[in-house]
Amino acid sequence: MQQPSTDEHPVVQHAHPTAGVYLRVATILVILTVIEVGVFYVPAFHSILVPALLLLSAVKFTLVVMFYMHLKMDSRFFTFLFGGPLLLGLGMTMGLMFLFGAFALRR
Amino acid sequence: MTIAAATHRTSMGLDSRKMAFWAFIGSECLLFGSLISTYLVYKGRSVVGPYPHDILNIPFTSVSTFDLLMSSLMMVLALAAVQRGDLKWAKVWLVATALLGIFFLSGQVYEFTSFVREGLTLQTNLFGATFFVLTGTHGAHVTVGVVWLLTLWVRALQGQLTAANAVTVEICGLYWHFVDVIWIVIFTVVYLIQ
Amino acid sequence: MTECWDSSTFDAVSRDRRWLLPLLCAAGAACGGPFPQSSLRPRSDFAGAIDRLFTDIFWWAVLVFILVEGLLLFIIVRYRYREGAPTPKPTHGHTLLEIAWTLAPALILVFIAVPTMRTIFATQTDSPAGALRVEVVAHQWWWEYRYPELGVVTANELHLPAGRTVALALTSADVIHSFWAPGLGGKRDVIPGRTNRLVLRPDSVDTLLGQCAEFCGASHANMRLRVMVEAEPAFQAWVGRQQAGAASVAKGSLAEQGQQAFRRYGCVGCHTMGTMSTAIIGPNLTHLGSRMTIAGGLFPNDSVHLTRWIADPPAEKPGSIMPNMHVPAGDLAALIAYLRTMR
Amino acid sequence: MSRLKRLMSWLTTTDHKRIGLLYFYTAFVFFLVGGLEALFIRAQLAQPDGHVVSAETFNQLFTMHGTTMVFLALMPLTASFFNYIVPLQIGARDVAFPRLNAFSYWVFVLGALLMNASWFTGPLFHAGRLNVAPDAGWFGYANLTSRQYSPGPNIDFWLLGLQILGVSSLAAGFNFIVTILNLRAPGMKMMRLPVFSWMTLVTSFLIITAFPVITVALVLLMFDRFFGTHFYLTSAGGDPVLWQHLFWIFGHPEVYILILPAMGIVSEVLPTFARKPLFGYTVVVYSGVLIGFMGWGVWSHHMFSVGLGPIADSVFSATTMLIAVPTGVKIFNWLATLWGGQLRFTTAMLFAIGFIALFTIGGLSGVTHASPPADLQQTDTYYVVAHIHYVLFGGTIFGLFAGMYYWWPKMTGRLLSETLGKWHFALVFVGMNLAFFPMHLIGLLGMPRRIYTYSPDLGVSTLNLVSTIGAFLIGVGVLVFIWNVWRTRTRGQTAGNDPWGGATLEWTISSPPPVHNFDVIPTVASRLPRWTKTQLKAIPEGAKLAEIHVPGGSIWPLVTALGLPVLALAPLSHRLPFAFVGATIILLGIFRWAFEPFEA
Ligand code: HEA
Ligand code: HEA
Ligand code: HEC
Ligand code: CUA
Ligand SMILES: [Cu+2]
Repeated sequence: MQQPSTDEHPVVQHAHPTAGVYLRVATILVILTVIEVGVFYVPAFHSILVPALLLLSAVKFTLVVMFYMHLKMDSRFFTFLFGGPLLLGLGMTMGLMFLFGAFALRR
Repeated sequence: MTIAAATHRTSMGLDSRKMAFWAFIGSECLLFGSLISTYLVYKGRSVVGPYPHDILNIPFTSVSTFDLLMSSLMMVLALAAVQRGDLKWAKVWLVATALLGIFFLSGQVYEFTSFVREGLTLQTNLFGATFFVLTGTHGAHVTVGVVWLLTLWVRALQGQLTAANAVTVEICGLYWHFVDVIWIVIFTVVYLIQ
Repeated sequence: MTECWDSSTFDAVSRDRRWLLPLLCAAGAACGGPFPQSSLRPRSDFAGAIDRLFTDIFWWAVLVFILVEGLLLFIIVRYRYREGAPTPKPTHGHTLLEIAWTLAPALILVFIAVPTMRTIFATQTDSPAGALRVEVVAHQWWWEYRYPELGVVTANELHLPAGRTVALALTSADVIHSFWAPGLGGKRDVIPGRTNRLVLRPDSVDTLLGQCAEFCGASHANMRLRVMVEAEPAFQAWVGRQQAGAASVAKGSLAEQGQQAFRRYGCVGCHTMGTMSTAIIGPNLTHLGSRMTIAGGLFPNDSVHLTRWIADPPAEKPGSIMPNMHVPAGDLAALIAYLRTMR
Repeated sequence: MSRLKRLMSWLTTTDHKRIGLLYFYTAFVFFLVGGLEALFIRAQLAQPDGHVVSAETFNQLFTMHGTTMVFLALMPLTASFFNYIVPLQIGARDVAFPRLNAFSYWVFVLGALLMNASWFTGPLFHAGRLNVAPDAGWFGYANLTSRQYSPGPNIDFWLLGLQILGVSSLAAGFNFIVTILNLRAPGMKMMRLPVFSWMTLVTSFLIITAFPVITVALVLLMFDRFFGTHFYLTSAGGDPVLWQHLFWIFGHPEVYILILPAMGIVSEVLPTFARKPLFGYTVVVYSGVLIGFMGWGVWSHHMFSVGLGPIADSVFSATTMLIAVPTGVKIFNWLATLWGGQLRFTTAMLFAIGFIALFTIGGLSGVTHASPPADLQQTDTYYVVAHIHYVLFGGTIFGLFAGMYYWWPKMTGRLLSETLGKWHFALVFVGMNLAFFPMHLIGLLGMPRRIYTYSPDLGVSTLNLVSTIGAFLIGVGVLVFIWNVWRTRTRGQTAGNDPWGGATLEWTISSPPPVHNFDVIPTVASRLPRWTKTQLKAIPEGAKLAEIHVPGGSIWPLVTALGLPVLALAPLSHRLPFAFVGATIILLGIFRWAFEPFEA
């Protein structure tokens, strides 16, 4: 956690990106989605389907969170408030999948 | 560059409502995390069909996904407009966001009913149960978002949305984008990775 | 105090557990008897491994306990408020101390963790070839034991040969239960849809008590079990008796009337009985007479208790799946006579 | 004020202090209810083959005892201190969202009442008996909770009640996170925050992350019971063990939700009565944070007998044992705080010291649980029951009693009697050890938990009798406390601002504090503002005090909260209209709330 500051502070609004940035992000998101669906349909990709899709959706996820939800410009503390539980949730999912034998590590 | 808003002073210089809302979103991460975990843990354990590859309609859902992405774009544009004090465009973007949300929901209603017609219900198998509860919870969130957006839109029509209370729109936006982000995950995990 | 302890009591608490005796006495619990369900009386390799591990951990815990509570008592006495004493020096911390009391417990935990891991892997092995296989099926609220290689099916009383490794395969017919005979070792949950395993070797001839340890509904408290660990010949003899067909009933006897009643009242709908019926809702009654107890080890297997049981099972055992069949007294007597001949 | 007006002022209050008191009294009543249930349990078990209650009633008693103590007594009791004390400690006028705070309280009361209604509503369900309370244990393992094996309304009450209570806890969690982070007085850096407030913060984080998981677990159960799904049923490939994982992913953080606030209280009380600052403040705070974080990675230690395989057993065993390290660090820092002090044995201090002594025992039995092979003999026996009561009663309840004696004068303006207090302590301390220590032996000698009857053959009859006597002794001790509280209303010594010479901000203001808490928000220059020379900045002479806004009350939190139990009536009674009525109430409440002019 970032060390929160000492004194009272006026509430500040961090500047938000311009409409141009928003549009560019939207374009990238759409392209990525098209790629995702494309990867799904092209048989050549089937061996790397899962990692590729996970990577693509992680990128989309990050883009929306960083730009549309302004985490990139907003207080780092919000990143902690969101990222902390997100990581806990991710850990929980991995743990459960392991326990239910999804990674076939279990004897 | 920062714009000082003339509201309350707080210890961290952050708006309390916004902070609470980020904490709420953090909490929601675990709600959806648990639902997605359940889906994944039960994947491939259904003893009778229909199975995901029998029934999921990728082209259709891709359109829904595109629709939600566009609604997120409308949402940020709405926020930008409110922050500029541009009430006219704020109204347009807000109602556009809500309409795209409604469109998504209609898509989901159509999807659910066609699945039921093809023999996939909550009770059919584990796939049905996990699928409907996960996407249904997401749909419920979208519904709440639509109501919220329409409320803001009415406020805008009444001329009550100003740059000073833009944070109310911003928080609604956070919610809306979060719901979108969850859909990004669901689209990948449920629809594309079968 | 001392007269409470006869030698069997003393024996019941295992050798390296003698230190518990004064504790038990002090707690006023002395006269309780020989603790037939004690987890401190290992009777198998599995239970022995657990016992040794627990003893180790116990002494580490005693050490920490004495340290902390001793320190606390010392401080309470030494630093109690005294009239006119100066205000204490404010101390805010001490880095070296902090490191010390982080590392010391961590070290103790290593001494606990290493034997723990060893025991985990040693006690969760695959069953060796030649092990006696027994399938344990838990029901609300009784135990079914099947010996697939021997063709034996019995209930509530598990017979095992001493000195031979057994592999228990545990499943449930309804809700989650937990198989626990402390003398044999730790418990293992019995879960519908899963097959759990316990591999162990009983090491002495004894009768051990146990019971279901996972809450499983109204009569969870009444889901008891018994393990008869017998010498190999005795075990073989028991197997021989179980493998024999159902006893025949003499023509015109009360038992024969009972046999007809058994069919008439629909008992055959739930119970296996020789070749007469193969239903599996309730315990196999073919050799009921050879068992010491009935109804999940709850009652001794005698005419009195059998009569009460069949007259009104739910009254004897809350929630019992076996309903009250409203058998009139005459038929009841016949049924008992019949069941008593089924040895 | 007319009586009606006075009632309305309580129903609409948004003052954190009044809400704190409401929480306290309500939760204490539920503590008595839970205690009474425990006494019935003990009466039944006083001798083998007991006949005080029936098997069915016994199963309801221990289920409701555990559920009540955890969710309706201990959590809301800690919440009462969060409410009353935290804003005072951090120098705030109220919590960040006063109406949300009122909402949390009302949701809690209504959820609690709904769940306890099950004791009397059997006839409404044609159950053939009066009591249809939940009866599958406080962690309600599937598939015993399925419609097939629990056809009655018992489990419905449990799952709907818990679902509602979750809403209350979550709302409070968000509120206190923001309050503590954002409403601190000037100069109150995070590392100057009193430890109790720190632990409140950590607890709140645990709440907002752990509760969603049980929410989902309960939703799935709800679908299984009401809509015929098979999440926890083997018949369609589902697995009842999934419930266990989801429950304990929540359940283990939950036990730290219960202990961390008590640890915070102890960290306030010990320094005050030792006349020494807390030893190793930073370390104590960070180990609290670490305990909260590590609590997320240990859940399967409740499932060692499930048969998860040696790898999972080993991993969860190791993570569990690790938690003993930061916990030990706390214990040793408390001891070092006392070392070299001038210990004044007030009742609050006695309970805090009792906490150290008893919690250590509970922690050590926890470590014996953490070793999977050893735990196979202990799990689901009275040995576990001993563990949980040493940590929950010896730990949390002792910490809470310490807090009550410590802050009672602040909350009511009057000091509780020290003489009665010492009686209370002595009775509870002796009773608690008599009641719970023998349980270690009872368990090791082979008595499982959750059994309504046991055979005299087990040889644990005498030990059980001793335990029962101890339980009733605790009861006498609690009665002494009640008497103490009662007589203090009128006969208690008045407290003044600061009866103990405490170091933190709450002792700078009058007892009980004025509605707005602080005439001037203090500027803090030290971790122990009242003990250091560079104290609070004095109020400049003749400074013009800024106008203080005191928010008015609001009825809408109560109205919104009311919608939830009404909504729950729909599945409970299988009557859909309740759902519409409930939803309408909630929507109405939210909209009125959102558009109500309100000054926070
Ligand atoms: C206040 C609540 C609370 C707390 C704080 C704890 C703390 C701990 N608990 Fe406990 N626990 C419960 C409440 C709590 N527990 C409940 C309610 C259940 C039962 C639920 C049910 O089944 O109904 C349970 C059950 C439970 C189990 C499952 C038992 C079973 O069902 O078989 C286990 C297993 O590992 C466990 C372990 C621990 C450990 C290792 C700690 C540790 O955090 C303890 C750490 C503390 C110390 C160790 C003492 C101080 C340390 C020192 C002085 C340093 C030196 C020490 C050493 C080197 C050892 N607990
Ligand atoms: C959370 C805290 C907590 C607290 C404080 C307690 C307090 C007590 N608990 Fe319990 N207990 C649990 C949590 C707690 N418990 C849990 C989680 C379980 C597991 C449940 C399960 O298995 O599902 C459990 C289980 C449990 C069992 C095991 C039941 C079983 O497995 O069958 C027993 C048995 O003795 C017991 C006893 C007691 C006793 C004697 C007290 C005493 O300390 C109580 C003291 C309080 C009083 C005595 C109140 C005083 C009241 C009066 C004097 C009367 C008041 C009058 C009116 C109301 C008008 N508890
Ligand atoms: C609906 C099924 C059902 C019917 C019909 C039924 N039983 Fe049972 N019976 C059971 C079950 C289940 C048990 C195990 C109960 C328990 O221990 O909880 C049982 C147990 C018993 C036992 C004790 C066996 C043991 O080893 O513990 C006897 C004896 C018995 N039944 C006899 C009868 C007779 C005689 C009849 C007919 C008059 C009968 N049963 C009819 C289901 C049934
Ligand atoms: Cu079977 Cu408890
Ligand atoms: Cu735990």
